[in-house]
Amino acid sequence: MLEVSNLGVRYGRHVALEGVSARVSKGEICVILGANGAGKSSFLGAVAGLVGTEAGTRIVMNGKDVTKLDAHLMVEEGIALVPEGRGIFGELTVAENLRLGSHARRAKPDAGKMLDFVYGLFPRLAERRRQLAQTMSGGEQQMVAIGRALMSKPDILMLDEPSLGLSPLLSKELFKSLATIAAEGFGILLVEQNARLSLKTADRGYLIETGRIVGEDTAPNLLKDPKVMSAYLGDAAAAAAH
Amino acid sequence: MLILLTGLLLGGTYTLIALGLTLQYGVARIMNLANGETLVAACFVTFWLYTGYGINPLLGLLVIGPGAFVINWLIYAWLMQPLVKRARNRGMLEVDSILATFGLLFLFQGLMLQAFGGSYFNYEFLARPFSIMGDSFGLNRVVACVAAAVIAAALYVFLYHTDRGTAVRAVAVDPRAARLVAIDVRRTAAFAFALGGAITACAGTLLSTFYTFNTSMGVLFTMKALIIVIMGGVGDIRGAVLAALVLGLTETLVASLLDPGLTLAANYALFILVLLFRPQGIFGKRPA
Amino acid sequence: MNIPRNELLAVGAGLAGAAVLAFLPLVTEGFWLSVSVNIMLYAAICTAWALFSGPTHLVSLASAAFFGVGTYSVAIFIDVLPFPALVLIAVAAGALLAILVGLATLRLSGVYFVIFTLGLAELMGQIVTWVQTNFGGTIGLYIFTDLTEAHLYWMLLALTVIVFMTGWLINRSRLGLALRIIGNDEAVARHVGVDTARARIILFAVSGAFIAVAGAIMAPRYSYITPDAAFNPMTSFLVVIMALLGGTRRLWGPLVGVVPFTLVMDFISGHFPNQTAVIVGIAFLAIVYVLPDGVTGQLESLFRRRRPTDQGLLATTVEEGR
Amino acid sequence: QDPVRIGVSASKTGPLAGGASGVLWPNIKLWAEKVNKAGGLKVGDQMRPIEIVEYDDKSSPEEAVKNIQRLATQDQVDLIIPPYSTGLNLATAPLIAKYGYPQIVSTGNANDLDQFVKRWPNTFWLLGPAQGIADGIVGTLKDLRDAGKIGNRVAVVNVSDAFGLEMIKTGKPALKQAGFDIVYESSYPLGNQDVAPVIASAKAANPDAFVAYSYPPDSFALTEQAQLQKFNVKAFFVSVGGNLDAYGKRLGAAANGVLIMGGVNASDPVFQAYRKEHLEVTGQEADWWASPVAYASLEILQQAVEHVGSLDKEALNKEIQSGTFKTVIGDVHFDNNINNNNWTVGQWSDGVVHGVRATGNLQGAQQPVIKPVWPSN
Amino acid sequence: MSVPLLAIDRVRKAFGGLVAVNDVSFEVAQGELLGLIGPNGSGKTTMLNLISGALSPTSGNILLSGQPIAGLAAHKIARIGVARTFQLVRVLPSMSAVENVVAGAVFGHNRLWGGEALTLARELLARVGLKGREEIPVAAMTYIDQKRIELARALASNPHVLLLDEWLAGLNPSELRIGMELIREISAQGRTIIMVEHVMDAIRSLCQRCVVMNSGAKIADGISASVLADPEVVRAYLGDDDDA
Ligand SMILES: Nc1ncnc2c1ncn2[C@@H]1O[C@H](COP(=O)(O)OP(=O)(O)OP(=O)(O)O)[C@@H](O)[C@H]1O
Ligand SMILES: Nc1ncnc2c1ncn2[C@@H]1O[C@H](COP(=O)(O)OP(=O)(O)OP(=O)(O)O)[C@@H](O)[C@H]1O
Ligand SMILES: CC(C)C[C@H](N)C(=O)O
Ligand SMILES: [Mg+2]
Ligand SMILES: [Mg+2]
Repeated sequence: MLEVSNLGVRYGRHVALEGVSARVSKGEICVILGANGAGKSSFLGAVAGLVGTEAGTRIVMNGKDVTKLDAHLMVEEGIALVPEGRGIFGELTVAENLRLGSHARRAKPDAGKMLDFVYGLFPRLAERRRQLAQTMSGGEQQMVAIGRALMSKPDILMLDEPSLGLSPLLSKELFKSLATIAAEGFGILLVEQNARLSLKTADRGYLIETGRIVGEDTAPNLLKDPKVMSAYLGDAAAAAAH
Repeated sequence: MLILLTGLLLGGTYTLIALGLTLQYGVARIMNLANGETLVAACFVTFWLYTGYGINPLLGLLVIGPGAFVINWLIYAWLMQPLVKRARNRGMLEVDSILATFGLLFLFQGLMLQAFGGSYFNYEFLARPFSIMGDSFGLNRVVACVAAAVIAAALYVFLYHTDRGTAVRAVAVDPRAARLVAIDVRRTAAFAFALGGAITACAGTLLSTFYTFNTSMGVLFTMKALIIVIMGGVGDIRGAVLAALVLGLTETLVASLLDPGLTLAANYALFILVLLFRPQGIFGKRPA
Repeated sequence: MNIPRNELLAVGAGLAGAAVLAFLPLVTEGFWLSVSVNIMLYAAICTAWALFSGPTHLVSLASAAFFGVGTYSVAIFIDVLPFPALVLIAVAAGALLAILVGLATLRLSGVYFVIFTLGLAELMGQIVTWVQTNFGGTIGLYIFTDLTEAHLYWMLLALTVIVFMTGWLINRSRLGLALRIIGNDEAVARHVGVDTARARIILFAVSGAFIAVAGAIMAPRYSYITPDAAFNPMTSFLVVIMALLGGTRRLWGPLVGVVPFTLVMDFISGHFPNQTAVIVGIAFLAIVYVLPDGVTGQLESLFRRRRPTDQGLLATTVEEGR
Repeated sequence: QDPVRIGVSASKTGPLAGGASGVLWPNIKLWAEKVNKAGGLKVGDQMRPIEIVEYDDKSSPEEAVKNIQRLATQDQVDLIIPPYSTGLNLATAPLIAKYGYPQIVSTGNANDLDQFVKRWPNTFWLLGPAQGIADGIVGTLKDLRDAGKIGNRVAVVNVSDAFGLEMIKTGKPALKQAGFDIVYESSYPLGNQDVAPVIASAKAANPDAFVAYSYPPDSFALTEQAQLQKFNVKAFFVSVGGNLDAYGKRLGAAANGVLIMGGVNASDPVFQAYRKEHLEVTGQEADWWASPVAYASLEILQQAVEHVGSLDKEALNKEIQSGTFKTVIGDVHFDNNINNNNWTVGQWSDGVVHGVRATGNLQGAQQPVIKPVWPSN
Repeated sequence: MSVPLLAIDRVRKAFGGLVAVNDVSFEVAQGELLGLIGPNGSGKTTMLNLISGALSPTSGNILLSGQPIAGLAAHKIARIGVARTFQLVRVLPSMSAVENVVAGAVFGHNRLWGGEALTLARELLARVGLKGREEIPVAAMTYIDQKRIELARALASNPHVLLLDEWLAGLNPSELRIGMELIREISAQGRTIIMVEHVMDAIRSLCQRCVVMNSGAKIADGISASVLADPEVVRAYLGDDDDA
């Protein structure tokens, strides 16, 4: 559904991504793993149209070339992003944030249904409809951000570290719901530090290192891969528990 | 009662002066120092239409409003957009827009000076007594006040109860995030700026029915508008209206009961009180 | 004291420059001296303004109020006290006004301060008027002195030098660091232990006092002081515009805004007296678009040399500038 | 032919621009055109064209001072026409004096002019001291009262800027001294056009006469409010603004009987011709007080040059001090640099202002009448 | 037990009708590393805001070494010796790394100046792993590096109590290991720390003791292992299955 080839991003003289190719299909959960500064967020930003890309980049969505489209048009094409740092509208209420999620034309017809779905996923948001988003707790804000992205009824949902700041319980539930969402036919592209949890949920994964893709495999394979184990799973619990 | 109504009428006038800037500064983030010049320009155009072609100022609104909308759209697209694009943060945009609209201020003033000279202008329109509860008021002021109420209400409904309006507010809050929910930020900001300009121009038309104006008077209106906009909480229609009404009422109260020479001091006292008790503006939201 | 060599050089160069400028009245008089007085006036005010507004990012529109307070300090007491004493009164009055305004508004943040200062000049004007109407004799006050343009010029030059020195010292002090932190993130500033309100008020008072002195020095040029001339709100706007044009990140930023601005404005009003406003408007827009970072930014990128960031800030032991 | 260069620095922008563009600039234009059409300014036995060098002082003293410097030292003009308004005239006086030019002030006045003139003997004050103008209305009211036409109760307001305050400063004591009862008194800020409360309070005090030391925007606003609130007094006086032709046009029949500051001898053919010419050349109507005075200041300058026969500033100053000049406002002679023959009150009547009171020996004053009630519309 | 370094005594904070912190009491001993955990929106950040002076409590007392600090201005509390990091990093974007840290050294509890402050800042930057990057403007640094800066800035003031709000969030496992090691070191040097965290690995391995909040109230307080096994904590916070 989403196909990216030869994507390049540079900030001034600094090359953040080079020759990156990846794809996500319908109903699939795909995770991108990489150390900090590897370029994961830049990748999502570039696909979402927020970050300018280099010549040669090609982004195809549902068979249509969308390489040079502006961010707001990308949403219409079915690509939604939950950015790093959430990017919610702090001075608007929770309900308004969600309503804005369905601002895209493609989302309007099913806005009501999606709203119920989101409130079902995060009951806390339903309780706090009228609260200003910026006064919500860190985790609650994350729910607003994810909920808002879902509201645009995307074909591909991209999430940049969605479990950041969520309680263990909620993280688990989030990943469960991601699986549900994918099962409904959405494609999901995920950047996540919690490699273990995400690989358990995902179908496939990419490894990214200093701006280039260095590996790609199915999630179960990656979970077994010793290199991945040491670099991204780290087995922190084992290492840290004396 | 007389004082109350007079104050309300004045508040209505102030509402008119401030609403446009609320949109331009609150939403499009352009602190438009040329706001008052837009207003005065509309006064002149109204004058010219009325005295030259006999076009009733109220009908004139139908020309001036849309005309100002288009002109302000172009101003935004040509002059402000490049600044928005190159601004790395809101502070930079604020500085740039202050500088650029300061240039605009001179430009507009200069053009008006060429066209109309520096003298005072006014004309007579609806300068009839209109009696409310036994006291008589200028019909022109009453009309302006009603128009202010209508415009403010319409604007409120638009901003808070339509999707398009919510999008406008979203852009005000976070232009970057707005792009992520399929909002065309450029168009929306241009729209807000243009709408603000149109409202300011309509304000000018209405004000010209009872104010004497000249080319140099824009700054006075800009200052008044800025005070109201900020007192009400930047970008907040309800706040701006309330601030305008409160200002109108206190000024009238003080002028009637104390001394017209103290209106400004009263304004300030009020301003400080508001700040002490609601540091975020009357309706402004507390920062996180 | 251990001051980096390049800063010492800059200070030396600045003082030498000022010394050279001091000879100007001997070379020219009349028009160019008048222009120079205006430039020097705005150089002093804009730099003083930027002392406060630069690091705090709070746009103060109170310059006219301070200026007027200084002017009136002179106008009221000119017949009873010698001029230097009047300057001291101006210092006190300016600082006092700044502290009062600061106490009322600087604890709060942002735009409210801007707007408060916006009307301050008008408020002061009205209060002066009101007091004079109700209690005083005349509204206009005559000021007769024997000070010539050259005297005004020298005093303003000295004032500018003092403002610069003060700015330099503040930058190297705790106060300067505190202000930079506040300018970056006020919440962080509070949480690392900066008394944000106090730091701002002190700085605002310093800045206000300087501007008041400028007003005091200019008073003799008016001959006849009225509130609307002394508290002319345009002064505030011009100050902001010139300073922003130059850029406020460097101490010398406002200066490089003032000089070209004044000269260009002057050229335009001299050559196109009837189209001044239109041409100034266009010229101004052009400048904004051609010089995106202000004149300073432009100069900096012209002469960009890699050097470690702002070491001067800390390499000193000026104690407790608070 | 080598032109005579004449410098002007006055307001084209800023708060004073409204006044200057109505009164000063058009007359400079009119005068220059007229002189040049007649072959130029007679300097000795030469007829030299005149060339106007003009600058905008932006209503600011700094700018005004700089402009004067520029005129004197860069442009080296032969003569200077001083700025508009009391404040700027006083601020530029020391400088104009330094270069020796005569400064014939047509749009400014102040109290304590004697002291000022002693210091700068090259300044000439066509409007006389503020006192004369401020007290004019008091005399008119006194006459009306003594004739039994109005009562003793007066409401007086003023705009609180230099002008209004200078006026009230002598006007109020004069009213008191004349035995009037000041039943309402207040001042309002410059630029304030929302004067409904002022009129309402004045009305509540039930006066016989209303006196406003006002400026154009508020003169209009006060009148409109008085009309709206049916504030009917037997004498209604406004100051600067009431003299504008636009005032009469705007109010139509309602203007009848309104008293204004200043005035003219409307039946004087010289004035009538001047008015006609003013409209033809500048496309704008002369007002009923200050325009002819401004024009007169230029005529005086012209005649002084002709009398002296050169552009020698010293000689010109002497000549203006002692000579007598024929102008559109009649023969002018300065007493101690101050002109003491001034119209101080005029009254509207069918679209025309007639002077009803003057200082000194001006001829042609008409009897003031009491104001009819505002026509209802 | 001797006088606790920090004592929270029936502290309450209400936002309008919403009680974000509901009469919570607990104590922290000198040198302790306390974990403060709980579901999203349970009031943890609010608790830290109350201690650091960003908010003042609706009621209740907070004592630092017996001295009441509740309701004091944030800068005063900072000087008395409380330093913090923010849940969403807040650096001073236009300043370099070292200047960011110097800010803490100059104005906090430490109040150093000049060379001393600079030396300390460089030392701390090295300690959080930013050696050699002292002069880089922090705006150009990644999220994690900015978190390091924040930690160094907090440490620079030499606080009695260090408050960390999800400082470990967003780190990948290898970074997490480094981060945890860093906190352990700091704690081992005797610094008293309260850390809010959702990363259970970190809580388990670093904190002896935990306080658990839910809907503003304290629901558990004690040895980490037993608190984390508490069925209510599991139900409200951890979720049933084993893996975290
Ligand atoms: N706006 C920017 N300007 C300059 N450099 C940038 C910018 N944004 C990112 N970079 C640089 O590009 C590289 C990739 O950044 P990116 O944010 O994509 O990494 P990431 O993989 O998402 O890291 P993290 O795990 O820290 O979120 C980094 O070296 C970063 O410093
Ligand atoms: N200024 C405020 N106005 C209204 N409600 C607020 C405000 N600040 C916080 N809250 C509410 O108080 C509750 C506690 O918030 P807090 O930020 O302390 O949670 P938290 O425990 O830190 O959660 P998280 O783990 O998600 O960061 C939340 O429900 C939040 O929405
Ligand atoms: C009498 C008026 C013409 C005076 C002038 N307007 C001034 O400012 O003083
Ligand atoms: Mg990232
Ligand atoms: Mg939190």
